[in-house]
Amino acid sequence: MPFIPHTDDDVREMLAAIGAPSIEALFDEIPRELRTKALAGVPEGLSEIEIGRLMSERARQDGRPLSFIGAGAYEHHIPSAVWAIVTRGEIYSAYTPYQAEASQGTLQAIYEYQTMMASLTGMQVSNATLYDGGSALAEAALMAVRAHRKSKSLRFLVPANVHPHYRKVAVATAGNQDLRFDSVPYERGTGRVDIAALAKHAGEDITALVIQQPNFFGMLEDVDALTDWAHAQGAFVIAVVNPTSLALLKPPGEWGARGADIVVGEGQPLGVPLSSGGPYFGFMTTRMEHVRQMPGRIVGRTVDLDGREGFALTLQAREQHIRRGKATSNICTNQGLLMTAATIYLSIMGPEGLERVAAQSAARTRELVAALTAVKGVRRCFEGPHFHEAVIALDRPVAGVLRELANRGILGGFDLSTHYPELGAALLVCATEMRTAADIERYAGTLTEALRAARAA
Amino acid sequence: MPFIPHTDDDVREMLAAIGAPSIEALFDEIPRELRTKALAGVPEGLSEIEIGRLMSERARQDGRPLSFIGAGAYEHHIPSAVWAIVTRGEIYSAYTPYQAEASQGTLQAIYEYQTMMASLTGMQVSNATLYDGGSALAEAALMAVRAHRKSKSLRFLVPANVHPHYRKVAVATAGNQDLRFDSVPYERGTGRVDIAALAKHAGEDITALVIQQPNFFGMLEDVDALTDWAHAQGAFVIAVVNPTSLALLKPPGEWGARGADIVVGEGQPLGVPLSSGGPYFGFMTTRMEHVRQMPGRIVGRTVDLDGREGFALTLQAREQHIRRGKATSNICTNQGLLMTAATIYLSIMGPEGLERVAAQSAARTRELVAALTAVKGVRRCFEGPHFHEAVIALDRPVAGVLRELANRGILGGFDLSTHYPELGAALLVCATEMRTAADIERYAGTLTEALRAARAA
Amino acid sequence: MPHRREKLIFEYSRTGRGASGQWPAKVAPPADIPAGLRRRSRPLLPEVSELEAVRHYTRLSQLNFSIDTHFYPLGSCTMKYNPKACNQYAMLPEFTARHPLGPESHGQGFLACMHELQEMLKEVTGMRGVSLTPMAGAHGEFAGVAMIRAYHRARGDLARNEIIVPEAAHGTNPATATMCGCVVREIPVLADGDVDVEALKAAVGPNTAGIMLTNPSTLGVFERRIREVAEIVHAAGGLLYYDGANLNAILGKVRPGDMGFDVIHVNLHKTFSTPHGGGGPGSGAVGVSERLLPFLPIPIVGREGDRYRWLGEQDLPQSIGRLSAFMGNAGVLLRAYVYMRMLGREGMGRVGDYATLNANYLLARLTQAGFDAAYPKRRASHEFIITAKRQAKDHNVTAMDIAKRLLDYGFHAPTTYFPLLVPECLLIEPTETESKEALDGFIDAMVKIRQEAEADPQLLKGAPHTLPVRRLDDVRAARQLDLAWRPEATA
Amino acid sequence: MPHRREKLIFEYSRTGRGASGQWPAKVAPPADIPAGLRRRSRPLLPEVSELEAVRHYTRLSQLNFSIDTHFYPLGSCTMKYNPKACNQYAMLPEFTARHPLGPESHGQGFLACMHELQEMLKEVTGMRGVSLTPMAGAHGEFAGVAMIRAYHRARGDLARNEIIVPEAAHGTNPATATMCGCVVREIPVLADGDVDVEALKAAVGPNTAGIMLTNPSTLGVFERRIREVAEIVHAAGGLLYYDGANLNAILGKVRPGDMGFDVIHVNLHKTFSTPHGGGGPGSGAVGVSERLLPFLPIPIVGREGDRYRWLGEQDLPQSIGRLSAFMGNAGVLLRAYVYMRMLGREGMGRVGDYATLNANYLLARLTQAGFDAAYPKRRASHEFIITAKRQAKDHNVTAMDIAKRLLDYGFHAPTTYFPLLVPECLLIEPTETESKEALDGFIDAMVKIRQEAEADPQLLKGAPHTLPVRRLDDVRAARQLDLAWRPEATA
Ligand SMILES: Cc1ncc(COP(=O)(O)O)c(C=O)c1O
Ligand SMILES: Cc1ncc(COP(=O)(O)O)c(C=O)c1O
Repeated sequence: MPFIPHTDDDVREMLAAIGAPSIEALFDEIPRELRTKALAGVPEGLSEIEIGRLMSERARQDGRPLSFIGAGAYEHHIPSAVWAIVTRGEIYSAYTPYQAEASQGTLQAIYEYQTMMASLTGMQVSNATLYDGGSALAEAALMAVRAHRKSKSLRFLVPANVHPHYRKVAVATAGNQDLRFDSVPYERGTGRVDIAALAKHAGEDITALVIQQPNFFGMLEDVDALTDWAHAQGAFVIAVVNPTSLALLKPPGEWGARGADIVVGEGQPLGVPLSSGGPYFGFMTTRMEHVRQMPGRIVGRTVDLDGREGFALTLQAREQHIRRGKATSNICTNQGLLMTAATIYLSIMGPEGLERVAAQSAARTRELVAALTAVKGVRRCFEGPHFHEAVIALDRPVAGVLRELANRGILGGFDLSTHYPELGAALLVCATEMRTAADIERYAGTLTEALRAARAA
Repeated sequence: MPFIPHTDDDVREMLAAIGAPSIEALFDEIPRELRTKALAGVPEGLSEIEIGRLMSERARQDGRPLSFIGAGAYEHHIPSAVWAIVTRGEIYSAYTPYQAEASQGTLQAIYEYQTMMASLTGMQVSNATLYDGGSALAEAALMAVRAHRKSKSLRFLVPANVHPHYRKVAVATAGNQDLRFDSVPYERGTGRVDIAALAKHAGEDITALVIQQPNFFGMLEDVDALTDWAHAQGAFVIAVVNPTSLALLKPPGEWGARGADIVVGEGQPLGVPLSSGGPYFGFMTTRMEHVRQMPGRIVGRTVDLDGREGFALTLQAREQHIRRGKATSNICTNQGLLMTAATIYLSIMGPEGLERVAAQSAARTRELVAALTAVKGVRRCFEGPHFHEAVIALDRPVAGVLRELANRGILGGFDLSTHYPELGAALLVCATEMRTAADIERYAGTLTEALRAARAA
Repeated sequence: MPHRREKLIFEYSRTGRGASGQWPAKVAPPADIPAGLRRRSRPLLPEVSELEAVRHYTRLSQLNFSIDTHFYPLGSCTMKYNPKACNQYAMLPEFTARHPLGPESHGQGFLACMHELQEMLKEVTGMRGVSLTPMAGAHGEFAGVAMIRAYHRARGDLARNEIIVPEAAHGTNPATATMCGCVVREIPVLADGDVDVEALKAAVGPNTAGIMLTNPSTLGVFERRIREVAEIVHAAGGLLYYDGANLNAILGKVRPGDMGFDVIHVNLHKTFSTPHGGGGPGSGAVGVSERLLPFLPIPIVGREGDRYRWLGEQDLPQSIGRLSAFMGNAGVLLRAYVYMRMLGREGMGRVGDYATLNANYLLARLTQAGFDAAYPKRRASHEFIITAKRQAKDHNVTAMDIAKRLLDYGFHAPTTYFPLLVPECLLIEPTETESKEALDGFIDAMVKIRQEAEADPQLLKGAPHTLPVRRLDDVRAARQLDLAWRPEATA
Repeated sequence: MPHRREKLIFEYSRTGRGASGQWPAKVAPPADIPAGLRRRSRPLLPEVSELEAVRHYTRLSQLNFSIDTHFYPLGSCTMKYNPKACNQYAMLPEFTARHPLGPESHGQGFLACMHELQEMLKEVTGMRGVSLTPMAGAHGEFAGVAMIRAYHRARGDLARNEIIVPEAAHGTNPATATMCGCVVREIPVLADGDVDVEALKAAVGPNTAGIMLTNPSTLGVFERRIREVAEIVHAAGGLLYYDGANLNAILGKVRPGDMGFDVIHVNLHKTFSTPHGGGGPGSGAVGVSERLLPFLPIPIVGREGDRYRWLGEQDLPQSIGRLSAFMGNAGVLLRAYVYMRMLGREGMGRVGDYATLNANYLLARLTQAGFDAAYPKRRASHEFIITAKRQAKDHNVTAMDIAKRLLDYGFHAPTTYFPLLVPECLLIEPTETESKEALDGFIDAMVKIRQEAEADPQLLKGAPHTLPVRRLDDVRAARQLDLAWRPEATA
């Protein structure tokens, strides 16, 4: 029996010890009429040989196209060492470090992670992950309500250039507690928050302003001005940031005069493969004064009976297993494995490596934009500083062009027409350090052909 | 600097401690005129990003054709657990267990391996691997000369149906000590050793008879008769066996009245990937009386200062680091990692699993032979019992047909015409448990087309 | 394990050191980024060689207990063997490289796996529709309660905002209800472990949105009056939520859908053996009955002929929406898919069978050895509770002391102090992948510990003695918060 | 690490148990195999679940010291960091699946790597041709001496069957010479570590086939009179063999070909960092000067235009032949290829630089701390020898006692009692991938051990104290041979 070690003798002896005539008898408290019949809809079991064959075939179907999609998930280099270590059984097959003494490896890694994330974002404390970037934003909003005692409105200002999926997750999640997320428009020329439109909210009770940096279009906001404006209104600032970008960009803790209040983001760029969207991890950092309102696990350094340094989960009174209905969140299982991957990634890359990744990605994207906008019928959408993404406009509907490119093994970017119909035929493109000059040339060449063919047709 | 941790400060402090002005100065004992100039022939260093891109491209070039080649290296299922464990740093990056107390993991695994291999081959003792199957045969011949004190001839009888590469390795290796390997023909009808031809050597001083079971053609020898004949002549028997086959076939320890004297073979089928030919491992087992003549490392169970059980290298007085010019072999580094893989493989497969692998491989090969010989212009070469390989004859030169098949993604087998021109257009084919009915059908279908096209051309 | 401290990664760091083979070529940061938006000082990331990082994290890993190294009977967590194949095949390069927003044309292989996974989950749970997007059990609970609310609202039944939970419920249940904007009503559990049906009857009413139940419950017993419970809640206009954390107990034996549940989540990291990863990732796929189908969270994978495609807002306009930026923990879902395909139809029932056999054997042997079962008259499900109340009274030895001492014997401790209503409780879940010898080893250790509790209670109070650290000071951890390393903080 | 015995895998075994998910479907063994050829009783293989196997071997692994977990200054073995990338890329599915006898049409990627590896090895060694087929250093030595013999024979120079080796030579050198049918002549080494050139002059003659030399030698010093040595041997009609085990010391600094060697092997598992794997696999690629080109072992990879192909007997009719069934340790070669490409031109010299810096630093600090260098007047190469002769005399503490005590401090021991000519020797090779702090930690431990040797020699005699076992009884192991488990043998 796959995965089950019992021999017939074992079963006999065990049933004898129990005093039951059969395994079947152990289910005698389940009402007979409820018992399941054959699970006809489940296929027969496969051996590892067979599943291996099937999965290799499925993988082959998906292929390995050349991708220029970003939009919240980024193809960065992952050192081989990262996954060689996190798939070690001691990491991969352990659970939440409830027994601290038997989990010092996991606990120390989390403490190291907290240190790195706090520093990267310029804040004081980090939790030990949330599910992903989108759910982290939702949790940040709920936390802001708890932490910001003076604001009673449950009202959040969320610029339209915050990742559209994140906005939806925030609504789907925090909307249940009547939090409201009001949209703030972006400037058509720069893709940045429209400060004039924002200014109209002056004087209102706003729980927090959300600022994504770089924003969904890859453009850089004037974070100092936005932060100071929000604080002047008595609103919190929730920063949504790309961790890679923080090697180059001012950390949220230094935005404006007082810095952001809560920082969240998607941790995927830090050593986590794209993998169709997950598992990734959401990170969250804040100032020490808000730590008791923070959701998720937190690890602290302490000492043992002999005075030796050690690590343990702490501030558990915030959590559901203690505080139940009054907990800061319902989160229990988080994204530990990915947190460990990110910690190893950051250790291997170090400050210099992360800086180079960020700078290279930015440089490649500039090359990409130059190459694409040199193609007839393509122009750039927004002016201004950006990080490693950019929006380009085509002279015909994006969907067909993307299909054409995909047929030639190129994933040309993210079609913005669903979320931003006002932009017309707009495409969000991205290049990281993984894209070479040849890749970019191939894209530009193929796009030229595709557009020419479309024009001819 | 990739892989080098030194900071400028480190270097300064270290040179100061040494009392040297520069790293360069540390090489001052090397005659100046010998110093290397730039290594123009070595390309510039690549980052892991770049080497990853290059290797993926190279791998893509080689593709993943559907293979029916065996001929000494076999594509068997390898449980994912095997390589997940052997690539753990503690196994992968340790060395020979010279410090037994700090290497109990490796040592115990070797002891377990020795136990499994001794039992599988029906012998009493095993060493801890030799390089591969071919070199193991060469070592067995050298060992036979030492162990068989009565024979002075240095003469070995080696049937022509022993793996041709093994025979070449034996000559290239042991020929230097004037060992002679005389060929014994095989029967044209069965592919087995020609007993009548062998009988002509009766009464000669023969150090050992080599018997491969199954032989290179996949056919099963009458090992009892051959062994008894050799022993009757006062010759040793060196068995060359496929370890998978031993789940079904009589172990060499039980051949004839007294059993084989030395058993060797290629361990690759036991959990080691094909990987273009290596790293594999050679195994060797023998009877206890010959253990002191055995080459290679051996682990024994013993006790520590507190009487606790533990494992250590033993009988090291046979080895080059003690006995130097008088050692049983020059072997030092062996194939430890693959030995560990095989030990885990055998633990996971167990007796039932190995038996099924052997039986399935045999069954698939029979289906393959049936399907191929149903193709016009194809017939079987030899009659009689076989294991998981068979020789088929085509009605036209093999090379061209194989090329045609390869163009369609099928590796049709091993062309015997170089080593056995007397067989004409003969092809050695193999199927293991990894080949499905659909694979076999695809091969037969493609072969039909290829032969038809060739006939038409 | 040696009592040797593994330094923090930061203590290995030296300015100018680094795994430079991992770095792309240096280029200047783009000139178009204004100075005011740039970072001024480097973040506190370690500067170490690749070897230092590898050695550090390899050594750290060795400080953990895990399924791959230890018996890990942590109740409610189903710490069963995670087959290596699941990881191997989920990490095929094509799968790890696939962008979540990649086109369906380059995702048919992945989408086929997801669709089949949805279908298999429907079948084993008896539900009509499944969404794979929730990223853990609690996230699935959230989706479920949100769907219950959406359902009532869609019917104009706006007053229904109470969620009933039995006092034995996992903390995530009430926390979820609150997070969903509901009010929590706890109802008691009877001495035999079943829900107090009379109290339930009293609790339901026009405000009842629904009830959240685990069955078998976190007390390790099957809720026998489940049909009655379902009728009461349904009759009152509420819906039933099934917390699938304990599905392992009844896999292939009885289906939540057949028990009358309207919505469920399944912890794929429990029943379907995806790795727990030192705290995650998990996956909390949700299943619903007919009437909740329109509300499922998106995206879902649909099938048209032999093509698969994403279903989104246009397809499910009443959906509670999006709970993750992309598609939940896709890589976890792939692992669960591989596992379910390997188990297959016949394997599902075996999971329930042997998980239950192991739990009942352990329970029988421990009670025979003098330990007190919390529910001595009941069958164990896949887990059961031992209470150390007597040991606490007689020898001042707590459940925690026993747990810590078990570590010395090479066993991970069971879950302690949960569920809260059983004093000094140890919730023990052996899982079906453990052998009788492993269980016997655990029993032997428990017997020795009981003897030690009598002979030398201080031994237990001081435990563990053989681990990298001895018992840690939790109070200090919470009082003197040290949550991030600072260069000054360590000598 | 706990003093807890990990059972033998056989002790976990139970009849009827098994990881059946790994098995193909059961079919009857083919009927055509006659009964007399069949196996009658099952082999002694364990019957365990997949979890039991995984847990057992994972636990066993944790009992090892390794580079990934410990500083491992094992002299002559170059235990440097094995980059994870090398394994990752050598194990791409296309590479692991490639059959050794697969056609060249489906091997151009692999063959390109092999050809470039040959070219790079030629360049860094200064040789004219390379064959990658030998599977370890000793195997490369064999190939080398066989080529030397073939060369003399091809010239009709049949009397040349003596191989000269310095007394400091590694055991494989004389063992190889014997294995090749040669007679070994040892020559002494002078007090300064250089070969005794006078003795060499006396030793050479018409029977001289060649000399085997390591440079730097196993004494950890560079053979300064290497040109003179080469001239003497060449003048006598012999050839020079370079044992490349110590190439790490001089990589990018000086090339064996330029020193006058005719044939060399390179331990790729040392200088080029392929894993040592608990005893292997290694790889002992051989390089030759012009005159030995025709004798290289086959196969070799040739290039024609932009196609690669195997070169075999037809191409090299004078080859010494085939030394492995296929192509040597191909997967190891791929790892070495990846490593060399990552190092690149500029990285080669860095290896020699920092390996030498680390060794000289360690030597300087240890001698400053009162340890005795075997060659105090000499520079260390990438390694050096400390002799504990004084400690042995004064405190009856041997090199072995020091080595075992180092284990307690968390350091793998240096090589002990090799080379044999230095009494109580410790051959210490830190490698370039270790940080100054790692070296300083080792120095601290050595200083403490020296103090312990004076204060409490018994502590050292009983060491190690903190490992899974204490000092093992080697004598018993050899006298009461227990080389395989038997069901009766363990209770
Ligand atoms: C009974 C029960 N319900 C819910 C959960 C929550 O699941 P998760 O941790 O995946 O969020 C758990 C997890 O431990 C549980 O045991
Ligand atoms: C100096 C020297 N020569 C030769 C060898 C033999 O190399 P291998 O072990 O790879 O056969 C070694 C290996 O330890 C060595 O140190």
